[in-house]
Amino acid sequence: MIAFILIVLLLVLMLAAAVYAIVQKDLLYAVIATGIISLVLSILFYMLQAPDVALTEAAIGVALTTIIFVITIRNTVRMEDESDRDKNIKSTTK
Amino acid sequence: MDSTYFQYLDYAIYGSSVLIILIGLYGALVKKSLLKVVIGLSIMEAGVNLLFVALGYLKGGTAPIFSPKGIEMADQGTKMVDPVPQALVLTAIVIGFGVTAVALSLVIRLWRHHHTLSIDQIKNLKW
Amino acid sequence: MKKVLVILLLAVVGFYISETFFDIGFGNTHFVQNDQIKPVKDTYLQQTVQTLKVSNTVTSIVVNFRGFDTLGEVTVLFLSVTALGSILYKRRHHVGERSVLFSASSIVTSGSKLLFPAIVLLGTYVFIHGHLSPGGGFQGGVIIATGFLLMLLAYENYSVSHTNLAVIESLAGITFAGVGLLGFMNGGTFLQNFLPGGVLNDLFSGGVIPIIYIAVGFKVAAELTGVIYTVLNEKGEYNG
Amino acid sequence: MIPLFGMVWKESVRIVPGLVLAYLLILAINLLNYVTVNGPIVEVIAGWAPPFGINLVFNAFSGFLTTLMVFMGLLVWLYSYRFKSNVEYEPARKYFLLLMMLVTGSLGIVLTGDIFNMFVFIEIVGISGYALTAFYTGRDSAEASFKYLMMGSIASVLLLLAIMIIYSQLGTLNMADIASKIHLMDPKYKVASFILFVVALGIEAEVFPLNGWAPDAYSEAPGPVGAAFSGIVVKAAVYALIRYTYTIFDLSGAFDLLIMIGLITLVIAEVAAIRQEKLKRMLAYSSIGQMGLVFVAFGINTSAGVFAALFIMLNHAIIKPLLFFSGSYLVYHSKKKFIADVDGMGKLAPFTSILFTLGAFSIVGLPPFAGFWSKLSFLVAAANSNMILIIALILVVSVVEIVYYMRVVNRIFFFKRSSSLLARRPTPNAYIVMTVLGLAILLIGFYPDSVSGYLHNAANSLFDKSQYIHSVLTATIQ
Repeated sequence: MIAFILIVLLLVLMLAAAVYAIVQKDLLYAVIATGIISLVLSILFYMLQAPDVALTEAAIGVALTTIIFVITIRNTVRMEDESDRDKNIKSTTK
Repeated sequence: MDSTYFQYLDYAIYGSSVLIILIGLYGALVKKSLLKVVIGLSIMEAGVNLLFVALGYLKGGTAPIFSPKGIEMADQGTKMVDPVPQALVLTAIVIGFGVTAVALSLVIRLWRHHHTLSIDQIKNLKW
Repeated sequence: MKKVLVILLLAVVGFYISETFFDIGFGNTHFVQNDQIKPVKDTYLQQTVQTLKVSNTVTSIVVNFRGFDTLGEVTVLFLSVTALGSILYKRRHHVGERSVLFSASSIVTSGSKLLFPAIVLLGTYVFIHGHLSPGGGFQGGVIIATGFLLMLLAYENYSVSHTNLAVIESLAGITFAGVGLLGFMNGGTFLQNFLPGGVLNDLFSGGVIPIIYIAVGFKVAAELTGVIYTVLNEKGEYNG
Repeated sequence: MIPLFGMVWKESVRIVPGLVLAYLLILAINLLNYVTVNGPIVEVIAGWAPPFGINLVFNAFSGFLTTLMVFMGLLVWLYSYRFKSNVEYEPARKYFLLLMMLVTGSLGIVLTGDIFNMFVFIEIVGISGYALTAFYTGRDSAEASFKYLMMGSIASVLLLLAIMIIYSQLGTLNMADIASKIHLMDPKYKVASFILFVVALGIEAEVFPLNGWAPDAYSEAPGPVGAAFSGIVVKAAVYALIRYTYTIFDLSGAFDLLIMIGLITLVIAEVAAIRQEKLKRMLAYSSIGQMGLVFVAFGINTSAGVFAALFIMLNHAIIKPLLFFSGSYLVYHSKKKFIADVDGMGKLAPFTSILFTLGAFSIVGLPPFAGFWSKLSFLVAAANSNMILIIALILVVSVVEIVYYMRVVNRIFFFKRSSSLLARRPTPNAYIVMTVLGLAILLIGFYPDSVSGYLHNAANSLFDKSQYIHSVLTATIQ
């Protein structure tokens, strides 16, 4: 019962994070949301009795993918809507 | 786990992983920013991985690892979850990371040339 | 207009996929019930303990039963490092143009100095015990790569030698392929397990499986560090 | 095929890939002759008999394609050997490595007997393809590559879904094992996974609605890479699709689907080709059209149809690289690579122009050349199956093809030079490669019997489904 509720909560969290990642204009937040998806996914893998996959997803999805996304954003542009140039410049010259 | 709730669980897990795939596909096809496209692709891959692992799950099964006391393996083997999807997903995750890294490097390349990530301003990418 | 079309497409695809998958029972044996169907997983589970003497079935599948996939997968990672280098190649090499994510305080630097050996140790543990407990070459390698990532982020001048990475990576690759070729001994096949299995749940058990997984661990660690290092050293400056 | 993997990790310089490919070519030809006499070779990996381990299958059909691909790989290597000599060491090393991996992955797709293993090889081909497309530092190449990568990622997701459906029903991933049990599967799942396979592999094989990436990738990639795509990668993707249609699935509607896809692709691509202004894009669309023709021929579902399809594939693999190579020299100094830039090249670069013309004549199917025999066998196969409408349509499309190729040839020889562009002399290696391809066209044109034996064997082995299943499932560790 508790496990069931937990799984449903995790799934809801994951869906919310996915929608947020697509809708959010600030790419940095979107990337963090992608990382949250991976984190929830690795917990789900653990609950589905797949510890190996959980470990891989935690290491690759949460740490490495997020960090190379962040580096790319740092190297390029932060806002999805680029007409907002001022904000972009602020974010890159901080 | 209680079995009465269990029948809803398959709808929950399958449904949400299909939804995740669709959300990712939507992001990849509709969004204007190249980085958003890549994010959409990686979300899509996450959904597929969840679907595949959920497929191999067995009710009340244990992880496919034999504990030190597991001598009665024939008995244990029937109760374990299916290890094959797990092995395949392991491969798929690593491959997905490789593709994502290449995609991001292409994004950096395009940024160098155009100084923008908007698909509208990169003429050849419209279709 | 485009959005409407895409949503329509998504609705069709989503309906189709979910319609197919909802009929496949979750948490049950979903295979077609017929005498002719003998799912390969049953054999995998049996043989893992009886012949290979490996506790972790996922490891035995990844390294032995489907070892060729793993070879391909490691090749994919290697290829993506090469692809990164080729795509981001520039004529002039700018040294010291590392993009700095944040200027690290002394707490961060000394903290990561402390954490780095622990992370590497954890990674090593994970891939040496890959055949006994969850984890293995990929996971251990990734964990080690995150250790290097931490150092790269904390210290602006910390650098990894590309040559060393290449050497480690090639050596690990040659070990993998070499052990695979040794399987031809005694009239065997590529990647065949030619060492005796040993005792279940011993550290030294499972024949060649731990050896291959350790090689995979080194290779993955070197490759992922290479990926991070290449991306980190790219400044997205505008040149035409 | 195993030596291939051992060689790849070493820090290979320019010469090593060529030696490996030459060795593989000799090996492949020997094995092909061996197979015609002794039946298929099944190579078991990891010491587990087929349903459990992964296996490689080398029969007359896959062996024929393997030989073709290795041959093309060797020619592409020879062509680009000097081509990259003015480039620095580091990118040159990466270029050859990626090219080798492209060939390796394609060979893997053709030889493997396991559906997930095929997925891994498709990803290998994909990543090296993205990197090779973006090899030039120009901006258009990166765009083309990104487009390709997007399509490729979606394809790989769909492919995983299809593999998932099959595994969830039959509990196995081995092709022969699946083929022997497919009749037990619910038709609903069969159709679902087959459609997913067709869409996913159709993206790689440039089938009509999914080929948005192809013209860009062809025209932006370095010349030899375009040739490698059309000669090697597309062949591998078509092979995979055909293997699924003929061996694994037993759906009767699948062949009609192939004909439909092929016809739509053919018509759309040829109509698009006639409107192109850039030479390489025109060649790319023509390549897509040829693939459509191949699909129609496979869809006829008779031994003669398969024979014709394989013949078209063989000719396409020989002629299209010749057109790409010579075409890229004809427009070498032009900035925009327009077709109009080839005006009067016949006087400046006679050798290249003649070879281009040879390729053009051959691909539209003029009598003394190779293309004639493949088109003839295709028409005969269609006529035997009473597909009159298809014959009429193919003839109309051929006329379209003749129009746009003759337009270019006409410009080469009979137009006055409008621009002051100079012709570029091909390097000696390029001369060798183009001459070899030209001779191959003439050889097949005058002695079609020299290859038809292999083609017949390949076609028969594709139809002999039970032999495939039997030889794989009874394979033992030698």
